[in-house]
Amino acid sequence: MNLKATSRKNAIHIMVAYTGGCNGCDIEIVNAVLSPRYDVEQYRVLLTWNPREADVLIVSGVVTWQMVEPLKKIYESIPEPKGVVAVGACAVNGNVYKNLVGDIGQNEEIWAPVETVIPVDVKVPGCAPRPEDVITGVVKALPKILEAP
Amino acid sequence: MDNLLFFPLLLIISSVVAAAVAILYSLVLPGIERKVQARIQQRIGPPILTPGFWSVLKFGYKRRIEPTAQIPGLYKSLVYFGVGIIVLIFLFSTPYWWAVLGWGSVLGIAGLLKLEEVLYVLMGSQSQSFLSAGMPVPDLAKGSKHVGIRREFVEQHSAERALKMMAIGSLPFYIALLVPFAMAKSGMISSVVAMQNPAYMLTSEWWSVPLPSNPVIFTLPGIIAALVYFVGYVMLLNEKPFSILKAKIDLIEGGVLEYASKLRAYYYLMRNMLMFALSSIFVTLFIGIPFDPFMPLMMLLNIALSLILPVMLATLVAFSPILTFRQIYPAAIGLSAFGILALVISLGV
Amino acid sequence: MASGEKRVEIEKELSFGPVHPALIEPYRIRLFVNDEIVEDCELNINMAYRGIEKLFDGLPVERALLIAERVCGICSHVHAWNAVRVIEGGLSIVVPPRANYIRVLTNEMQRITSHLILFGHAFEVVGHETFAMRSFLLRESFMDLISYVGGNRVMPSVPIIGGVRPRADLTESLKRVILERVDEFEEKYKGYVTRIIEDPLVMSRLTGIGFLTKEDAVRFYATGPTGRASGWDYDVRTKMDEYKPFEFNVITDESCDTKARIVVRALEIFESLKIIRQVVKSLPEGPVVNQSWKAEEMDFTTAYLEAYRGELMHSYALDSHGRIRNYKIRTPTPTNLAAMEHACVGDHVTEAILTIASCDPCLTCCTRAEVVDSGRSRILSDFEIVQKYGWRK
Amino acid sequence: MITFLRIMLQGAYKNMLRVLTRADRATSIAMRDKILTMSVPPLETVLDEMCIGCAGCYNVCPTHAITMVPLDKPVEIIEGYTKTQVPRIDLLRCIFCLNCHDFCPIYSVFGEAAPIHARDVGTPRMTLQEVLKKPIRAPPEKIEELRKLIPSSSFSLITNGGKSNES
Ligand code: SF4
Ligand code: SF4
Ligand code: SF4
Ligand code: SF4
Ligand code: SF4
Ligand code: SF4
Ligand code: SF4
Ligand code: SF4
Repeated sequence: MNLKATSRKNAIHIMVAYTGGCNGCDIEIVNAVLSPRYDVEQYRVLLTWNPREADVLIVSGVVTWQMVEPLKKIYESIPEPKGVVAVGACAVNGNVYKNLVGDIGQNEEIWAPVETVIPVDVKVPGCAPRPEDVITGVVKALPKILEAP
Repeated sequence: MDNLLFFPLLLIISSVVAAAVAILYSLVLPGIERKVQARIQQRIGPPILTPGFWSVLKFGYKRRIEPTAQIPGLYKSLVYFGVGIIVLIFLFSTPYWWAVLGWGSVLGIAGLLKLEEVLYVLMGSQSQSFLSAGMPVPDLAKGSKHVGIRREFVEQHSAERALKMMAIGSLPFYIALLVPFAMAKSGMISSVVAMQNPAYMLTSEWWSVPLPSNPVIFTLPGIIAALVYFVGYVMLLNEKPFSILKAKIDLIEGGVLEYASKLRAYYYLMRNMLMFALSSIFVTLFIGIPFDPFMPLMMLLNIALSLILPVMLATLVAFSPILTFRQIYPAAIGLSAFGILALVISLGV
Repeated sequence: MASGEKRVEIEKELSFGPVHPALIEPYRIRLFVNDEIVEDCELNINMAYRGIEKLFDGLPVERALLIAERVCGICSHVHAWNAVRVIEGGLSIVVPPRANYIRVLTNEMQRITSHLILFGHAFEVVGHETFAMRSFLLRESFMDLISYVGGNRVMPSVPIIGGVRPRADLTESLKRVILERVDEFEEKYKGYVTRIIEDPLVMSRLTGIGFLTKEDAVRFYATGPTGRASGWDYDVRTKMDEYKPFEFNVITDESCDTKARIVVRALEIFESLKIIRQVVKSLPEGPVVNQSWKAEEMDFTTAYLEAYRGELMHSYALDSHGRIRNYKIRTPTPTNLAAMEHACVGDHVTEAILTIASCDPCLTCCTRAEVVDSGRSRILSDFEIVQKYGWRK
Repeated sequence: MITFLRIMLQGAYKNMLRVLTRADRATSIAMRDKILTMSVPPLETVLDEMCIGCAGCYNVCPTHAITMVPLDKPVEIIEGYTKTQVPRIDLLRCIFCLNCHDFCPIYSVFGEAAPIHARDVGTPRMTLQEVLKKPIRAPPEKIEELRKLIPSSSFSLITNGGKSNES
């Protein structure tokens, strides 16, 4: 492996964007980062809150109407190469908010899945996914970043 | 050094060696810092090279992206200035530069550091990340009592805080910096080292390790000043508890928010170098072991001792919250008082 | 909110969010500051609007209860529980006592995890990473227990109409595990809390900021620990039949500041541990679910419950097919919002954010009224609402 | 100040140990190994031994996340009834609504731990044969309603069992 890929593999900055899920996924992601039991840093993954620094964007939630623009903007601000991980059933397919509606027929308040707003590379199913699933998801996003020019 | 012909050549060689060693070493330091914190937090933590070396390298390989700033050109150049300033600060503390134009003096170091602090103010006022005021959300609620108020970017707020820190926060550091010079009754680094380590000034064998006979740190004013120096070190590095100018929870990262790819690599380089440079200067001034590229063993000793401050810093960061100005003002005043006390004692000695 | 009478000149506005390290979910804080002092604060919470109450309309009641759990991933159990309590109250469905005990058990376990999230979050905001991490580490033992009981860490879906899922029944070995873990946790947790309270640096950050007097707490209806930290002795649990068999204290604090809000929660965890022990030790035998009920027409019924952040209300009616009509949820945070906005006035910017965090804002649940139109906001006319959402039956 | 010093001294020893010897490290090494070898076990979904292959879950899933996979070797559960297929859940389409769980006969009728659940509901405490011998407690209208949902082959199994037990 060349130096470029090695350096990318050895330092992955993740950024988290919550786009209006129920909090469950958010907390599990935070758990993966902050709980010493999971500790993402040991996998060379570092948390950042600045899109300019990020490599992998983790998106959770259904992308509510008002979060569409911020989400696009965040995605644009991340310098190439970048990857997106959609975490949770909400981000993957809209969860119950999209697929289990009564009289309304269609829920127009949400834009789920995340794919409809920004390109998604890895999908992590689960409601909520376990922290180890989240970490595995980030690792799965790597090949795309490593191979990028 | 009596040969004037060789002097510029040796100066250049020594500078290149010193800068190269410093850059490489400073890329390892953040990893050690993070590892210590991680161990304290009962976790494994990143591999030592990840936060420093690999991160910087990776940012170097990222695609260029234009920062959002008032004057992008200026904003981008600030980080180069930063790296330059810190390399100079460091070089001035190495022996070959002591003789040049009087730069290797307290004035040279303090002046350049002040310049470095100004950079943060400039960065803050330039950067305009969308993360605060520019976020594309409809957030102006009807019925709001406040209409038409200037919306400020967090970076601008950071610049204001940086100004305040410049005015008072870093004061203790400069006072502590003065103490060894006061004890040597001279403004030059060479005399400070000569006072502590006369053997070093006399030897000319490259392999010898002349140990200091009476280091400043073992005197009463010395130890007080060393403690104040440490706290000032934390303040200058903008680390917790004095990271108010880039407090993550309100300002995210402050003025450096918009640096991306290569520029961010330089920013990290600048910060890491500062961490090492100030630490190495501490060893030179307070223990009397200079970073001498032509005496490898001496240099290694300096490097090893330079770990003290970063490790102390890591422990402090792990155990302290961010202080606000409510606590910083009294802390800075109290520390300055200690510094002045040390200064008075040292002048009396 | 407070500065309504005295007009202050405001120099500038700082706004944070909806993606920001201090927020665990999308909302926006607008702080109006002079120099560094907050003169007024506005919280805009509509970024998480999912239209959740509308989703319920027309769903069969069993289905709907699974959405109710998704209102929130922090207090999923209270929502699931309160949703079934509405129909159980309205149609007088008898719940076996063993089921009630298990519901209380899950509730208290999740209360502990929720309070520990607050510590984690608050200490992140204070800037103390180590304490935040320790809090998340302590939390893990209860996340494990919840997943042993419910099969999932976040959404255990324990309650169903008439009882709890058979899966959530406590076996003897599980009971033993719970008791062991509780003892183990209590010891570690005690050390953790003492360490925090003794830390002078952290305490200097927490004390003396974010005052919310008792009058204000009552005026804004700041429920839950936020109100109790201002000396308002109000806890729905004391009035609930489900909690009758258990002995516990309501923790209040008179000091009304940010520290009080943290301390009240810290002490509440000990009360929760007490309840958990009582549940496990005196768990009655018998079935865990009563399935002899039938969904039929039901008038509006309301149920109240003490969620981890305060009083929670669920209310709905059923039509003749057993479908849900006009679901309404009032979660604790909306009533706490005004209190938060009030409490952070007069503090330094960094401290104002801490004050907001100490009220445990958690807003995904409460965003229902939506601000439409980007740029300039306005309130929808009835006609527009009908156009957008259709008529309510 | 005194407390401050005490904390510092107490903590210094403990943390020195932590830094130097990794004392009381909390990171789960088992999990680390699983993640590093990319072998995190997937969510538990279908318990193949318990399922009777009635396809109730398949019919009820709102997002069509379930497919019925034919078994290599059909299993005869009780006399006259052979299980030929088991469901598989595509987790990327699943919305964790638990419809499948609530409609699965093994759960809803007998009140035992269910064989299918988008999350883990735990292992059943009885074997399938035992379960099938237990009396059915579902009201007749419900059974009628559910008759529409599942294939007639498996339905016959349940009504037969129910009638014989209820009388
Ligand atoms: S996937 Fe589930 S846990 Fe995650 S945000 Fe959506 S509803 Fe919440
Ligand atoms: S207040 Fe709302 S968002 Fe917060 S935990 Fe409760 S239901 Fe969830
Ligand atoms: S008016 Fe009531 S029912 Fe309608 S959206 Fe608002 S909170 Fe929900
Ligand atoms: S329902 Fe109440 S809290 Fe919500 S927007 Fe309307 S007035 Fe505000
Ligand atoms: S409903 Fe249950 S028994 Fe029937 S196929 Fe699905 S899992 Fe198997
Ligand atoms: S939980 Fe998943 S598989 Fe089961 S019915 Fe719902 S969507 Fe289908
Ligand atoms: S009656 Fe049919 S649908 Fe209902 S639980 Fe039994 S097998 Fe499933
Ligand atoms: S009501 Fe009917 S379909 Fe629903 S769980 Fe009970 S037996 Fe199954």
